[in-house]
Amino acid sequence: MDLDHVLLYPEGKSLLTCIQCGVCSATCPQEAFMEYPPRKIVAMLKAGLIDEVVQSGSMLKCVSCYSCQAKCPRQIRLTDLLFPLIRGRMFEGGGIPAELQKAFLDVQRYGNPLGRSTSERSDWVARSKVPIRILADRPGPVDLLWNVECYPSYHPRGQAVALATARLFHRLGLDFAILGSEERCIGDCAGYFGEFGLLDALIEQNLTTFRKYDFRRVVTSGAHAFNVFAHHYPGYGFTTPVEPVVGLIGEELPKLRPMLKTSVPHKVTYHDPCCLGRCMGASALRCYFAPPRKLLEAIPGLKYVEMAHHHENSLCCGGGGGGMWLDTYYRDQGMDRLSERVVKEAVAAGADVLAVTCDYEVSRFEDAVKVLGYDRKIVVRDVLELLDESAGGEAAV
Amino acid sequence: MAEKPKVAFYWCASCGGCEESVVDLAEDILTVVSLVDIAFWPVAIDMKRKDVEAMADRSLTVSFINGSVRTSEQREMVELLRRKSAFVIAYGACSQYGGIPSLANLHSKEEIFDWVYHASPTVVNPAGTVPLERFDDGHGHTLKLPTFYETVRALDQVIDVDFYLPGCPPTPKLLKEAVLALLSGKLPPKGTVLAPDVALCDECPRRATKPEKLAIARFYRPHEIVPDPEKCFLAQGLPCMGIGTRKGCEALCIHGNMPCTGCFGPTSRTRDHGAKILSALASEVDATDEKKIEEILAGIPDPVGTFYRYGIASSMLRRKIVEGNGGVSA
Amino acid sequence: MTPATNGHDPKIVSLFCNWCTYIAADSEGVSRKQYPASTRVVRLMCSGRVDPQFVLDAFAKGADGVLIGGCHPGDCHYSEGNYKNLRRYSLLKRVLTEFGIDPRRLRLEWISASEGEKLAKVIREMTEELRALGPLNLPEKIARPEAVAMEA
Amino acid sequence: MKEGETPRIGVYVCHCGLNIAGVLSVKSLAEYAGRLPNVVVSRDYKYMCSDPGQELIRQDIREHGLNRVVVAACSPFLHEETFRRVCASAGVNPYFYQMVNIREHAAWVHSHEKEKATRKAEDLIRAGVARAAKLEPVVRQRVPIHPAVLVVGGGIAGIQAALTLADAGKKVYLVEREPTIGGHMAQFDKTFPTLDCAACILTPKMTAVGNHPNITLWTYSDVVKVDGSVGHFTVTVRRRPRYVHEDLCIGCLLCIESCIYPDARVASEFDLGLGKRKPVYIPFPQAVPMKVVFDPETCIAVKTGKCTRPCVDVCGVEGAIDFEQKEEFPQIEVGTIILATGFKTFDPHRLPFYGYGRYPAVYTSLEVERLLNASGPTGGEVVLRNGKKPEAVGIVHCIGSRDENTNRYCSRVCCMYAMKIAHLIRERTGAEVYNFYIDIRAPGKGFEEFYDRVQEEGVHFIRGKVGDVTPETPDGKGRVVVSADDTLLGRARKIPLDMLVLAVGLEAQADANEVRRLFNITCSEEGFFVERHPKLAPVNTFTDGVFLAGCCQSPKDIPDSVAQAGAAAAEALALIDRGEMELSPNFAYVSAEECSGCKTCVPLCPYSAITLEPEHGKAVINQALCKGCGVCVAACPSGSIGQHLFEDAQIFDEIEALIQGVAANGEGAR
Repeated sequence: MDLDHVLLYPEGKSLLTCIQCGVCSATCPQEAFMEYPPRKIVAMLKAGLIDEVVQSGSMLKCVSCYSCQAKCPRQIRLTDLLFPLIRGRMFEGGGIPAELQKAFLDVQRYGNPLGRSTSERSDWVARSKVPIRILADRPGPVDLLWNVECYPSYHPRGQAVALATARLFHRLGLDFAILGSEERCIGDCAGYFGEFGLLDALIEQNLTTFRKYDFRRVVTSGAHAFNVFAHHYPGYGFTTPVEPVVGLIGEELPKLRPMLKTSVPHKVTYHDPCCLGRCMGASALRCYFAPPRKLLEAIPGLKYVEMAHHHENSLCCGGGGGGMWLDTYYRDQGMDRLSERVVKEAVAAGADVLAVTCDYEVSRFEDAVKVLGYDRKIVVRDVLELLDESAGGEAAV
Repeated sequence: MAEKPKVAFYWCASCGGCEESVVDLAEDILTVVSLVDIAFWPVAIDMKRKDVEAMADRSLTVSFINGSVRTSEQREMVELLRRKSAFVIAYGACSQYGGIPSLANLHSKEEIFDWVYHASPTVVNPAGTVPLERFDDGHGHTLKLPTFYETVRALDQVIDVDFYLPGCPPTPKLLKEAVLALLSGKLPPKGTVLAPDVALCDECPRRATKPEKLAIARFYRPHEIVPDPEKCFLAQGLPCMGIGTRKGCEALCIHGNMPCTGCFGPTSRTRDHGAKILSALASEVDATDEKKIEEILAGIPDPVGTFYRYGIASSMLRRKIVEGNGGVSA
Repeated sequence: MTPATNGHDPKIVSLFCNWCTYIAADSEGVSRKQYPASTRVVRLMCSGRVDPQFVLDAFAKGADGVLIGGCHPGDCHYSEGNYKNLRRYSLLKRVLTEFGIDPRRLRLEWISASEGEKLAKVIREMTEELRALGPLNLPEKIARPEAVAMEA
Repeated sequence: MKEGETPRIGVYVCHCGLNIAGVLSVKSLAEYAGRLPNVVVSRDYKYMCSDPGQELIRQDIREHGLNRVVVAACSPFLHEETFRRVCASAGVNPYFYQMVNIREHAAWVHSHEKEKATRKAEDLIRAGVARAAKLEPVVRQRVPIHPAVLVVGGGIAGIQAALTLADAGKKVYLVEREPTIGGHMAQFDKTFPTLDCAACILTPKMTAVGNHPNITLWTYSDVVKVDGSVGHFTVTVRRRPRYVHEDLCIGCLLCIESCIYPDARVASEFDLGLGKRKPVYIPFPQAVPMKVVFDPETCIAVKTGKCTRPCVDVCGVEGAIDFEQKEEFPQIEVGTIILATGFKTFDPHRLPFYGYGRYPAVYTSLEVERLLNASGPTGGEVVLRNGKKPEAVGIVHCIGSRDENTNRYCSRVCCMYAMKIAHLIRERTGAEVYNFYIDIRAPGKGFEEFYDRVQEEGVHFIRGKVGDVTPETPDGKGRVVVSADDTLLGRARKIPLDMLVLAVGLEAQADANEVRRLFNITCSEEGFFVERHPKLAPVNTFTDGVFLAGCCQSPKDIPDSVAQAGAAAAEALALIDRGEMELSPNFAYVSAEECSGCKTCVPLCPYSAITLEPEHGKAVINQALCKGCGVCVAACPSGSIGQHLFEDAQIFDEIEALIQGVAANGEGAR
């Protein structure tokens, strides 16, 4: 589908049914910074003023948080369809900031937006005390293919989460393996920004890799990859069940609970990632609001508190839809960073730990904590790290 | 003592099961033999075509003909028997409806020959030998084989038939009743099927276990589940033709824990056995969404083989129709 | 179009439900819209009354196509008759295909009483399609089984 | 015609002025028809439906002994009945008539291809003649109508219908699920747009129901079984035990006062949990019947038997309180049924981002109705859950309406009641009130004027639906801040509110589908009962003798509910006063000796008209319930079900004649 022909498709036609109720703009966390907030964009699309929208750059400020789409009473597919189409048009006009362009180029060249070599992708495995099977080295059937993703593979904080995850899998006796240097970006950044050509190429490449191996299900470290798996991969014929780690571990809670012996005496709040919650729709069945909270509450000594924005109303970390690589642009535009708003809310709620479960978030929020000077007030931990700690951490495996 | 009525049995395209069913009369065969003369029965008595040709027209009281008509020889023989017999009874499903052999009507003669003499995995035929209707050995001998027709036909599509005995094969009970009825002269109207005109459910021991409000969420094939031996097959998702197939078989397959496959054919109110059962089963599929409907119906992978197992020759369409090439010149 | 099919006027037996498609056909008449004279309507109370035997019979007796018209899903005058039809239709198409009849010769359309134009469009389309497919001539093919070659 | 008699068919081709004759060659059609099998007479005539045209047929019937008539003219929807009457008047069974539609289906739609149109008309006539030859005589059955009426649901619609019928001297059974009648209207304070006090206008009607000699009122009861059909329904009602004999209780309420629990501590259903009641209670002071109910869940005398039962001691009527009371299942006979089962309000838990159930500042509109009601939990004072008076109140319209995620439809009453609530809150608290709306829908009598009035009173109207609700403090206990896009201003609004009212939409009752099955009617996708025709038969259903009133059919306000109740009562009266009704001749029947009892047909019937007779397990079709769709006929695998007017043989012959063309009647190629 492309923007010129959007009205030829039923999904596109739905924008004709817009009643301009404004729920989309009202819920948009970036509304204040957009020349044209979502409601106006739909009105302009209907009026044929698309070029003005493209030129305004409003769409660069959309972080694909799904708030508008999830609440839209007409179920207009703003986040996953219309906005990416508009942004796709921006590639033609050259309105894409350089840092984002570099990220896409890196994904294209190296299969990750950090611009790191593919051969380094599984370097972190050497630091694991528990065995991690790499399929290229040891092929053969496996139950669980763990899609580690880019940040947990390359970023130092991400790697710490990946190691904790591996320990949890090991403790639970799961039969798992990773693709190692064969793994590539699953396509989330490209898909939500509207770089459909790149997304397409990544999916084809990944499916070719998947076809080489025999696995029953997939588990993803991150929320974004999970979302792409859920929404884009089935269209390419990939129907293997996929779960995010937090969902999978959530199911294993009865088995895990007796292992959670070490007290973690903190006040913890949890940030709901957009891609595990409202992206599945306003009344969707497949939301992951409950599992991470249940996991946290199972940790002895931990006191759970809620932020003002939570569940389907959570604030976005600001990393989606290319936002991860637009921080400089946002700063130049004089915009607040959403990650800082979240950290402020977490502190206001009295938490000293901000728990997350999205691969972008550990680094994003830690950055925000530093910028705000909250280093002594709050730390950012992945839910899996907290669980691992309660289970004894590295020392206990 | 008056001469005993003469009876003939003949075998066309069929498996031979119908012939066996005559023997299945067991001791009753003695009763039959005491009442009639078996004048022609190639499978049991050494008689030739010329012996039949020598008989006076209509001198046979009745010919029981089983099997469908596939070759010119069969056609000639049934036409001959028709001339020589006062009554002709189509005996068994093949004769009555075309039977299992008429499944071949879904393929052309060429396809069948190709499969049987070349393509089938068990064939060893390096010389590529195929039967020829006519063969000259070069020494003045000419050998002839019957013509293999394009399609299989039911008996009444070749000759006039007086009565029908359904089944694959008919039960000895039905055969005995038919012979006794003929001998007693108490004959039903011509064209009657000599079995009750009510569907099998009526005598099915499992009828009570069929729920009143059945909605089929999934079809199974018999090898996919072990059927509950007490419960209605349809309630278990197994397509059972008993709902639209004549009773009279005493539910033999059901007693063997297999669903009815329809060998007794439709009731007299039905013009197309398969279409009617298809209509009934499809109506009860538990879905209103087109995709879901197709998903459930995919559980019947071979609808023609399921609904028309015995009846293609006498179905409304009768055989695979070869359409043009869509209007495009070849 | 090949000479063999040129000028062929297909005959379509239309089995229409009394409450939707039959009324659509009436209203198309009232508004004097023109469509090909290929179709012949049989009025039934509901598309759920369509017995697959009717469809087979129509082909066996010489129809080139059969069009079933019923109310839209959810709108059936008798609650769910159209769904029952849909279920049979789905299976019947597969049977027809196996019997070598092009499935495009059977068509099921949901046409409400107000959709006269849709009806005319469907008839036009189907007539064109059947014209391209050429005559089915089933009675002849059934009557002369030996004469008609069965090439795949 | 007697059985076995050969058909003698007369065919009449109508010119319809130039409508038909201008396109088709009517003369040649008549000649053509004359050559068809069994045709004795064939004619063409200018206007067959005119008196002389009709007389022509009658004359031919007399002179030529016709026993079948075929008229080739217009659509059967126009004149089928006309010509059936002609046949009947000439002594031929009216169902020996066959209509052939050559106007709408040939002349009008193929006027550009006259030759082809005439050929098509020939085919249609030939098919009509073939079908006519197979027609069978049909006799229409009549059934008497039992004069009693069942009204299900004791809201304003049910009350109105019951009173209208009872005042007309008819026996009415009114069955209500709750312990009192009154429905939702009894929960309201004022009614829009006139601001009449709901109780003032409703209570007299409730009392009238309670006292009416022609009304048997069964509250705390529900219908569990309906047998029979129009004219003679047998209905089984379940009467739940209220542990008080209604005929003995005088409604003095001393038992409530004396209850062993000194304080009311059970959440009151009628007050939506905002108020409390005791285990023995009446839902509200004006309840009808004024009889107490012992709640089996909380009354320890019922639950465990271990109570000193001060209520029994204080009761002045021996045996009025009876903890041994059991469920009863009385059966009643009625001829017609009016369903007035009402609605439920949308549960905003389904849209969690509005914070209902999460933040105490968030209320549903129905809860606010109770707060506003003088006999409600706060005595009509608008106070928050924290005891404070609100200073800023927001009302969000369209909660659970006009939303693909919940309900697609507009609930019709919310704009108006939201404005009413805005007015009342402003009047009683002086608070700033904000209405967040998408479109104001005020199309009723006096509605727009009310909109003006509320605007003048200073109520704020913000055109934009609230998209986000967040608590001002993380504990969520205080104010909430709502975000809306003020679409007229083109600016985002963030407004802190002490009270957020969700104007919830109207939904079908949760058990609408079960009720639908019980009464053999249909539900729309949303669960509202479907009327026979949205414009011309708005209170009828497809099941004869079952009528609809009020919100069970679709969301509507009080005046519309009352009007529809009156219409439903009039329909029921019309049937009763006619005394009997004629059943359609189009119905299916099972041939008992041919049926195998395979049960295929039973689940297919949308009207549950097919049952199995107990002795041989064969299917039987209740003629009065059957609507003649023919689904079972098409599905009967052994061909043992027939359908009058649409027999298999008739249809097969029609199809054959349609396509077999001239070859079939031996005329050679044309």
